[in-house]
Amino acid sequence: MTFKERIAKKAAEQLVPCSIINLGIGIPTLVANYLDKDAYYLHTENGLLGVTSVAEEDIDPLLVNAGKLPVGEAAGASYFHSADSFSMIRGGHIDVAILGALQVDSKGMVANWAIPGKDIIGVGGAMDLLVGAKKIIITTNHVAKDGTPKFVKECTYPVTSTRQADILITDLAVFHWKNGRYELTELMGDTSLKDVEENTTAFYKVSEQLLEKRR
Amino acid sequence: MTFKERIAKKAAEQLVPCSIINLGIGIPTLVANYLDKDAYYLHTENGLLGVTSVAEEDIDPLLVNAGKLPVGEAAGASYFHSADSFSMIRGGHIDVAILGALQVDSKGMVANWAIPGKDIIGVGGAMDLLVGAKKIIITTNHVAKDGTPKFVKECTYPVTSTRQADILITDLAVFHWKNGRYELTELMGDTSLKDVEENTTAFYKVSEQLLEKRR
Amino acid sequence: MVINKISTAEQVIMKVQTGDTLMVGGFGLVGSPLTLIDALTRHDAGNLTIISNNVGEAGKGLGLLLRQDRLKKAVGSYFTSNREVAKWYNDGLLELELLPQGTFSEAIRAGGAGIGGFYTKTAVGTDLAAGKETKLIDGETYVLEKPLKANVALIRAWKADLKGNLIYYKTARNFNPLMASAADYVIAEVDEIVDERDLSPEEIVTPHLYVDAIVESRLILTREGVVERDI
Amino acid sequence: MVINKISTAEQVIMKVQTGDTLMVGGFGLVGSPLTLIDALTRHDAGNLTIISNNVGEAGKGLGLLLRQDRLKKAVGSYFTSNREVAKWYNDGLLELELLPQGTFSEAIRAGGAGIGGFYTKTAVGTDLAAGKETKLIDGETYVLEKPLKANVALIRAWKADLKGNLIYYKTARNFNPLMASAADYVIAEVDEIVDERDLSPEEIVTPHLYVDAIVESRLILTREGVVERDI
Repeated sequence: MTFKERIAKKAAEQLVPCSIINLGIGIPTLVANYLDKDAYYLHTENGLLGVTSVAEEDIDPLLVNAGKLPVGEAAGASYFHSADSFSMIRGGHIDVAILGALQVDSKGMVANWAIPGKDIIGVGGAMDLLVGAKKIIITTNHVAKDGTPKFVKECTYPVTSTRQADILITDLAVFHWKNGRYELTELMGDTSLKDVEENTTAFYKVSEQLLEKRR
Repeated sequence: MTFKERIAKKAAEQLVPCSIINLGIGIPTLVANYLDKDAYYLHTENGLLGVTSVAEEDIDPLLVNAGKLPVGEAAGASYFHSADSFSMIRGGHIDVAILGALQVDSKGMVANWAIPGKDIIGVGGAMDLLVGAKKIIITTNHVAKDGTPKFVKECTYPVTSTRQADILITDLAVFHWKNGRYELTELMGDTSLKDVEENTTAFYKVSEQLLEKRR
Repeated sequence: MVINKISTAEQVIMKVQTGDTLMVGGFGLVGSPLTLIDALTRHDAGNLTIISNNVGEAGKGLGLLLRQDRLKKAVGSYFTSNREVAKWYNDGLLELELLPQGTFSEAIRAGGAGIGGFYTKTAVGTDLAAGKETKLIDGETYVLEKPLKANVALIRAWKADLKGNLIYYKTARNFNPLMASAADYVIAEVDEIVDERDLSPEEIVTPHLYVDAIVESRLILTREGVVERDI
Repeated sequence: MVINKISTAEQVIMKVQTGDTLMVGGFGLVGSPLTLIDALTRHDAGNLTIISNNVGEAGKGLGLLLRQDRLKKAVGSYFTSNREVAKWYNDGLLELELLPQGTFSEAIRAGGAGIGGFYTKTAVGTDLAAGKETKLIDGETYVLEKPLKANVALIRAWKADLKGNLIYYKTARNFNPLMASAADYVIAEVDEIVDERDLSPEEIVTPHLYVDAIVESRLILTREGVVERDI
């Protein structure tokens, strides 16, 4: 299992059966592989509730997800136009959105649409999802490709919303937003608390349960 | 032909083929009888484009117009929910609305939803239609049941909108809104200009063409 | 794991609590959830605010709840269709909030779509805009209207699958799909419960994520009026 | 008298004038009116403002018009899908207006529905709300967004009847039904023109009153990319 798959699997474990879920591009897309297809309903903002995987030979070029990748149509699926689709999102009818991020900070802010100094020419549904979904799970590498922390004290990249992400899952650890701060609740694989500490500039608390377990 | 039928027929003459038309309750409903069914598209705000008449034996209790009267479904008809229906109205997609009125005044204002002193408990789609339809035709008796003028100097009943009615058709005459005032363009049946004058307190101009004809 | 949202009217109507705001579908009795309303007449929740185009007709549909003195307030566009509403209103026993029908529809949609408010030209300069905020946009005056939301929506559809996907029948669609989106708990009564393969994904009007419970209709509107059918 | 809105791409594209604002459907190339865009590349209207989620892809769909330097401005949510857009923008040859995708969709709907503006929480506190009016509604901050409208809409549907009733195919629906409502003149390209009795009144997504002209698709998106088909 790659680290991306481990993150995706961990994200899948956070989900309650019968939930309506929107998966972002990248690691979030992998989450579908760890879900019981009949027990979860996947929404894609370009206009489909009931996304499922598709066999190579059944690919339909006019049936894609928000990442413009070919997908299949689950039993009981429905299509709708973009305003209806975003009404579902903005109106609070999506239970969970699982998204990637460039940065997440101590205050729970997420930056995942623009990099300073680069052209800001795309946002897609990121802002609507972050504002509208009932629960936000962020899945990401703990550090950027150049080794700098992505879980930071305060976002230096433009934020996507003023709403906190509920859960942050990285290749090193799982954090839950609780009482106004993130709590580290679980370490991934053989990661140590020290590993997390050295790769994080954000403020977070280690959960009592986890400390208890480690004693 | 009753006077109501004459008014309805006159209203039908104002319509351009292929128009999208919304008919109010009362005299407006009769207008449908004078239209080529294949050349006009009737919209009803409760959610149908393609209203047609229905034979007694084909009545479906779940297929009604805005007056809650049974109607039929024309070829090429479509159903939609109320928000979509009023998007058509408010968004300017209805070519003509033909409505009744309690009063119309010199400034083109229409009062057709409430009577002072009586309970104001219903408005329906009247305000939306008056604001949104591209053209408004008012069909009404020239005077109220008690003989008092309905085409008045200034509405004493609450107005329905601040938008002028384009055409006013009564059992006595036809008036067109032009350059900020109503112009009497046609007399109904053997009505005289004097008949109109005596039953009207509104200001209006008699059209040059009509005066010419009468000379 | 297969989801199944089917319930009975008697059981699911218990979701309605005293003091709740309810949305109730239908244009008059057309598309009105008659079975659910009937169950509500035998449930004890009172002091209800009803968001519905009409309060049924005299002694029919929501008109039954009015006679039971269960309504605190009604929000709609055409109460004239029940001649008893004016009496309750004048006696100070019922509050009314009258909205133009298009504004009423749009406000329900806004409630479901997470829209905080919208500007419409409808009602500008009339008594129904009195006291409401206005704004000049591109040279035209608009009035600000607020979204409508509810605790429970009682709606009526034609067919449902077990997940809660819905389609509607002719002009019985009206406010039902809008209300399905704007309440915390949505109960749909339907004529028929079908296999999900019988509903085409392109023609579903209300996707299942909006629907919490499904009840089979016992009371239906026919040419002979409201009748009970065997289910 | 029977109405017939069928036309050819070459003929009907003449409706587009220099300086016009155009809405163009599609999510990337999915549901994009490729035949009409192709006709537009051979028509001389320039200085266009394009309201479309993307500017196609590099050298494909609307990307062709970009290369022809026919675009003054683009309004959309995700220009990233055409890597050439950034270059034109940085060279000062193309103006961009970026909106969150939900706000973009809703603004087009508002344009078609006669809504003067709406309040959304999306983008509040972000760079995309900079300079926009905000309002505190029931304790939450919302940003005011304006409707989008166009002179001409180029959309893509699956089937049409002669009157212009439209249905769509899978995720090729996207922005098309919204744009059909928000332009002065609406041209729909379709795969198939059918008898009106073949479209169920319950499943029509775009009623004919929104559509001014119908063109049969010559360029279609297949697994092998955009291909020309015989019509």
